[in-house]
Amino acid sequence: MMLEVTGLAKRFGGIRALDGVDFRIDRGELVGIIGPNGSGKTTLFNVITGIYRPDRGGVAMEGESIAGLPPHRISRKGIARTFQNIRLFPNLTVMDNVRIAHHPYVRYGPAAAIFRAESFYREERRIREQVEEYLALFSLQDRRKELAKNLPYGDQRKLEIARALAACPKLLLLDEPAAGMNPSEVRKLMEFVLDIRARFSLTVLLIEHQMRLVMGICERLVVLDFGQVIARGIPSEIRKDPLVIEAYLGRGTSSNS
Amino acid sequence: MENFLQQALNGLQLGLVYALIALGYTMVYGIVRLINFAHGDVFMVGSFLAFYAIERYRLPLPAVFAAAVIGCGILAVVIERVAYKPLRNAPRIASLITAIGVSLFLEYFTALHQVFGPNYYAFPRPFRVVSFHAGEIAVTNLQAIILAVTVACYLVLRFIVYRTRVGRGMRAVSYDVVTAGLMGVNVNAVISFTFGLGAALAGVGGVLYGIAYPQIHTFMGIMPGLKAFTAAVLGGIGSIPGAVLGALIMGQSETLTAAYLSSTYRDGIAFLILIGVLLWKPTGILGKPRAEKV
Amino acid sequence: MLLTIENLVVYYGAVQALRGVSFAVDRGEIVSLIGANGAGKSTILRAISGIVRPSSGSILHDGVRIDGLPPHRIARLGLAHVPEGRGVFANMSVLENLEMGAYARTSRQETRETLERVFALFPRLSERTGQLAGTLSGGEQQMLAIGRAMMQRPVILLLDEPSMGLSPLLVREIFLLLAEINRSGTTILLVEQNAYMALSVARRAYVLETGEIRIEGKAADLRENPEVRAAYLGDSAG
Amino acid sequence: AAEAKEIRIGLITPLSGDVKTYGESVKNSFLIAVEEANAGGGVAGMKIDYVIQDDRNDPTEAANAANLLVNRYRVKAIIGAVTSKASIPVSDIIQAARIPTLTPTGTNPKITVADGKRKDYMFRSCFIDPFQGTVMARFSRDTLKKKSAAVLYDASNDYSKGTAEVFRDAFRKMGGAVAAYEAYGKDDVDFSALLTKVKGSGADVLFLPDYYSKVGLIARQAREKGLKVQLVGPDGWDSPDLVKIAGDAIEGGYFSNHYSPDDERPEVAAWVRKYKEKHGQVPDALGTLAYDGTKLLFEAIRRAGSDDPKKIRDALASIRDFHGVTGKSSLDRNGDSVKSAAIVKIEGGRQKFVKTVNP
Amino acid sequence: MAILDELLNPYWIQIFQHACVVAVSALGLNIIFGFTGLFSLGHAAFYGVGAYTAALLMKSYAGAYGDGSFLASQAAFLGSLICGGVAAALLACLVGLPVLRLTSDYLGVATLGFGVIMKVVLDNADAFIPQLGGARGMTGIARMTSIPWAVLALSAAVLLVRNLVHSTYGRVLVAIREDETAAAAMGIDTFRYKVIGFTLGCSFAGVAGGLYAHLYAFLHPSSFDFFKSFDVLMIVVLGGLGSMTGTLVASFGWTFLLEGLRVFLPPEYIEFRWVLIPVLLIVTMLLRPQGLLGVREIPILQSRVNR
Ligand SMILES: Nc1ncnc2c1ncn2[C@@H]1O[C@H](COP(=O)(O)OP(=O)(O)OP(=O)(O)O)[C@@H](O)[C@H]1O
Ligand SMILES: Nc1ncnc2c1ncn2[C@@H]1O[C@H](COP(=O)(O)OP(=O)(O)OP(=O)(O)O)[C@@H](O)[C@H]1O
Ligand SMILES: [Mg+2]
Ligand SMILES: [Mg+2]
Repeated sequence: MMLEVTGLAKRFGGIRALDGVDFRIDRGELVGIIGPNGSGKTTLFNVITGIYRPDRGGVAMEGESIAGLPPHRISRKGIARTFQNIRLFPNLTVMDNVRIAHHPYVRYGPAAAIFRAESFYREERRIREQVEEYLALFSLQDRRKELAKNLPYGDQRKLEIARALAACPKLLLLDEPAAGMNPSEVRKLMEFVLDIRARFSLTVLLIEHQMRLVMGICERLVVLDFGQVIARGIPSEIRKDPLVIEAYLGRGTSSNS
Repeated sequence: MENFLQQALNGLQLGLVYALIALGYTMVYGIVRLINFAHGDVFMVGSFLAFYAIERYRLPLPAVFAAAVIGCGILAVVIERVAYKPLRNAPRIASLITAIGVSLFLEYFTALHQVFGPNYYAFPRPFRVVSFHAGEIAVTNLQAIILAVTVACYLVLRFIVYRTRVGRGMRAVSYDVVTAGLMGVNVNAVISFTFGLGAALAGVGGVLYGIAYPQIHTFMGIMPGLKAFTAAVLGGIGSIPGAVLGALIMGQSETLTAAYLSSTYRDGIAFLILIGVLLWKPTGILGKPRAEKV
Repeated sequence: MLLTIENLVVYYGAVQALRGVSFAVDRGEIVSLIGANGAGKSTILRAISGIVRPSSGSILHDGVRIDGLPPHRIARLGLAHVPEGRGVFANMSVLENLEMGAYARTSRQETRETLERVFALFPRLSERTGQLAGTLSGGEQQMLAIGRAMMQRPVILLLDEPSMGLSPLLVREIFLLLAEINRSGTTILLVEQNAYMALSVARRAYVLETGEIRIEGKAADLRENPEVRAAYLGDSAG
Repeated sequence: AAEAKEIRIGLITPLSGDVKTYGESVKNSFLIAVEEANAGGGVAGMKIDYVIQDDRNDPTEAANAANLLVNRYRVKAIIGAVTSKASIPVSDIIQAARIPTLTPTGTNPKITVADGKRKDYMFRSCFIDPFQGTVMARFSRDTLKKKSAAVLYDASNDYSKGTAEVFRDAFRKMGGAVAAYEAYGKDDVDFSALLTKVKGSGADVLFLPDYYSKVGLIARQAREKGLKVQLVGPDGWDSPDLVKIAGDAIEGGYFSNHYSPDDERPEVAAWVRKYKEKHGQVPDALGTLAYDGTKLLFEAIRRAGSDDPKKIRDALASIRDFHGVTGKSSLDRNGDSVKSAAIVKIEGGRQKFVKTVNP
Repeated sequence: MAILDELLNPYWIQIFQHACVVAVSALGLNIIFGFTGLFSLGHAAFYGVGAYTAALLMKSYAGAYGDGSFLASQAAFLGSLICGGVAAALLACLVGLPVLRLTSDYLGVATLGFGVIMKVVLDNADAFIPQLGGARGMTGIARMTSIPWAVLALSAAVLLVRNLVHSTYGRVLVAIREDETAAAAMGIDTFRYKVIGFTLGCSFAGVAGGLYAHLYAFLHPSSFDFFKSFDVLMIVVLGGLGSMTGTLVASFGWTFLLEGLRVFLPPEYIEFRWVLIPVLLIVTMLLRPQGLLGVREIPILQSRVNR
């Protein structure tokens, strides 16, 4: 068991953004979360990663409760994420954006940095090599010195994923990674997600509205509506679920979107 | 008890004058997110304009107010055009620095003999101050006038911001300048108007302040400016009732500290209250946190 | 031609985003602009609505040059722009946002009617009139932005990726809605990543690549164009 | 003819900032003294050349100004600075450089003696804080027969604070009671809280050791609060603007001064006339002190008969019974002036000489 | 020759030392504001705490060591400087723990408030420790600061900032400035590092204060009021936020400009000095809103591991 969410609830004023959500993900799975706009998907990520405290309910990572911990502690339990509206460090270089995520694993102290001890150089070299690897994965090596804010949108999305990977997660949360991409770019992204999952033996939880991607690569889906799980199962079943069609997919040909 | 009431009344007078300055701070900040450090100095100019209107031209009181209001309004609009507008797309700190620059400039420039001069001038009283006694407590006609004028300014301001089209434009600009333009809001005009309106209130404050504490000089705006700004933050910067509330608290805290502790601690206590309030409500008493969805 | 763009060149600092773009939109049309990330689609819309100033070229609305006018003047001519990222007023309520759309309008009667129409199209908005727009979900915000643009009763509606982040159901609804808005007389210039949808709703389309128009033609033709299919429709066969 | 010899002296005074107005009267008076000297053929055969520096009433700037005068302009003597907080750093620098310096107005004892050490190149031509406090305490107690005193002072201004402390202690020692002793801040303008306190304390005399601008405000507010106590104060009150700010609220108040403009002595009349001619107003206390101080320095140069700083210093130290506009003064062991004070009453909006008090 | 004469004048040497001191303090604020993005308007208060602490220690205990030998007194001076830095750091930590929960302008106002409170404390300090002098100022401070000390302190400060910034710790501070939420999601304890950044920057101010005290040998509370905080802020922004080179250039430029105007402005215009300064400030800001140097660095201050 990688992640288990039980009875999770979160309100904002009168709005029940999450209203008793339960689900579990096993190691190595690739699970999609879908649901109408405003159904609580992003809120779910925010609660899992500690940005919001849940009002009720539990979140357990590998059997250990993490609900209510601050974000950095949760991150160190092996959960990394991307954001629906990209949140890079805009005035830092591509390289530094990725290096920062590696900070918790750096093995030299401030004194070593100030006095430039041997361990500093050794570690910096190691980090650098590692970061180069991540960048190569996303074909971002040539942009390593550019400021993140100057990258085209698609590259920013990739950089955000690279940064998340550099935090050495076991569980990766992707919030609408394909937003703003055209269909051919979405295709590439799909292959890419499958690739990194295998390469880093990740468990992936992703939110997405583009059915092509969701139906194409997710092994299981959880469907939210009004903060509640209205369906879960394999994509081919979900596609036919009348509740899901009613609330989310609509009655059209679904291949187009 | 009477003593306390008398002190509270003293505090009210001070607080009301702060409120007029604080309103200007809060509006400008609310709209362009700029701590307009020159606001206190615009207030000073208001006092001086009133001083000349009375001393040199012997204008009647309404004309004195008009002179200060119009003069300050124009000055603020000019300042905005010259020192802030070109930096609207620059990092926010850049305009904060020019604001400090403008503030220093106004202080030192007006202290030149060719301008207002460096002296401490006696502000002539346009009317006699008489006090009425209710038991042990003395209330002056000046206090009554300050109360009336401040309340009137507050109501007018609320009306403009919440009930008029330009008010709606102001609020839209405050949230998103670019989109406001797309809605047909003339952004430059609205920002100028805001600066002008804020400065007009400072002008009114300048006149009342001169009458209440009849000694003026070109550095007089610094402390009231700082206190009023603090008051605006205390009440929740960007909030109109908040500015008034903050100013009233500020007036009371200063007066009561002076009365029951020591006047040397009045600034200290005022800022302790500020920090305390911010720790309790990080955006001030009536301030709304900016919604940010992650 | 209702809107004519000629030789438009736009720089962001040293970056040239548009390298001489020309195209036109006729009254009553829906025209789509498609293209990869960073091609300059949003920049075209921004130039039209006056948010960025072109360094050369001209933009004509009804035969009158509007490049160089400030955004509010252009808005008052009847061009409504739904920007990328929606641009809702985060700290204003839903209702206030909608009212802002009618900022430049004077007839109260008309405003009330439009409001009702918006609420009919987006029932979710009518349920949330008091909520601060910044706390709406992404899709809700998109509805609000379109609704707000409708409140402007525009002659030309400029839309920047209206389907971004919306559920499949809503995407379809929005495209149906655009068709309807168009039928009632509003000309639409649509920037879209969802090329399927964009090409199915539009009459004509332009394909933009690194600041230049590469391909143009009837939407139906572009849909069959192998180059377009490969690059923008993700057609693995092409 | 041989090139006329020159002696260069410096002036440090605040010409910008919130006490610019004091700095300017000092500068004006200094220039009058220099002009007079040069018109009379210079001092000891030397023309006076001068360099004026602004200190903005800021200790760091004052120190820089002193450094500049000493090291770059190589002045032989300095007048300044005006306020105590600017004069103390100046005193340290000129002491190290051995350039005789005279502050015309800095009242803090530490300017000439700090931590038990006399800075033997530093002099002053005004009272020190303790003197006036004692004078006014004795006057209130013995002449006005007051029993209970209240004191309001500016805690961030050492002149005000020092005088207040001395007054309080002296008044007590003379058997009076101090019913209220309250501080305010430099930028305060609203004294109603303090005055309400004073009113409740039952004091019959209120000592206000501060400059006229503050005193005027306080007096006015006291009147509006219906406070009926005798107001007394030190030389900071001396300015034609006091009556303008305070109106009739200050009527009947007494203060100690170095001189009174309507003093009958001819020096006084001549000085007031001269200043009025040049600057269109009656000189204030600081200006007059600066005039006297500058003349005192010139007297020392004359006695030294040379531009040698050491000789000028020695001459300064030996001056006794110097006759200036502000009266007769001598410099004591510590380089401080020992001089008599005048007590002045404000009557009909004018200053009226009451009597002279000797130290 | 004449130029050399001019430059070696003790006056300019004093100004040079002052500029070094200002630069150390400004580098501290650059850590706080430029790198970590914490808007602090109370820097001068920490400068003051360092100044008074160092001066008091030196004055109280230097007798025991100082009269001995040159070396002993220099060692005592070093010790008092360090204590000044530590005192400022301790106070910064104490203040930072509650106050750093605030964000952006609210943090600025709270630190401004702290500055005002500190000024009140210094004004009344003689009530607790008479040697501090309160509003009358503190005298009798030895002139210990010299060119070697000033240059040494500045070099140490530059080296420290440079090495720190180009390490994982520096990157963390910058990440917090750029996006605190994202940084937290990357496993960074943002609050802890904010306190650390703030404390470190304030300790620079403390050391600089100690140097100032022993350069000018007189301390007055008005030298540490909120205007002085603005001065440092102006320097840091003028130089370019997050640029060490910029901070150095602006510190020296500002100090020498202020003093240079004394010499080069014609005497009849002395009172225009402070009219001209704000005008220059505004014009510079309008022409270079990102600061004189933006984020550029001279080569030795750039990261070597980055290349
Ligand atoms: N900080 C907040 N304050 C108030 N309401 C909020 C806040 N965050 C989210 N909400 C509300 O909670 C509900 C769920 O929002 P959430 O962002 O989780 O939706 P979502 O499923 O991610 O939608 P989308 O697919 O459009 O991104 C929405 O109605 C939203 O308005
Ligand atoms: N504010 C800006 N400053 C600098 N460069 C910019 C700015 N905005 C856009 N650009 C650059 O201009 C080019 C065109 O950008 P534009 O936003 O118009 O592209 P787009 O076609 O809308 O892309 P997308 O599909 O990602 O929205 C891109 O290379 C982009 O990096
Ligand atoms: Mg979402
Ligand atoms: Mg775009």
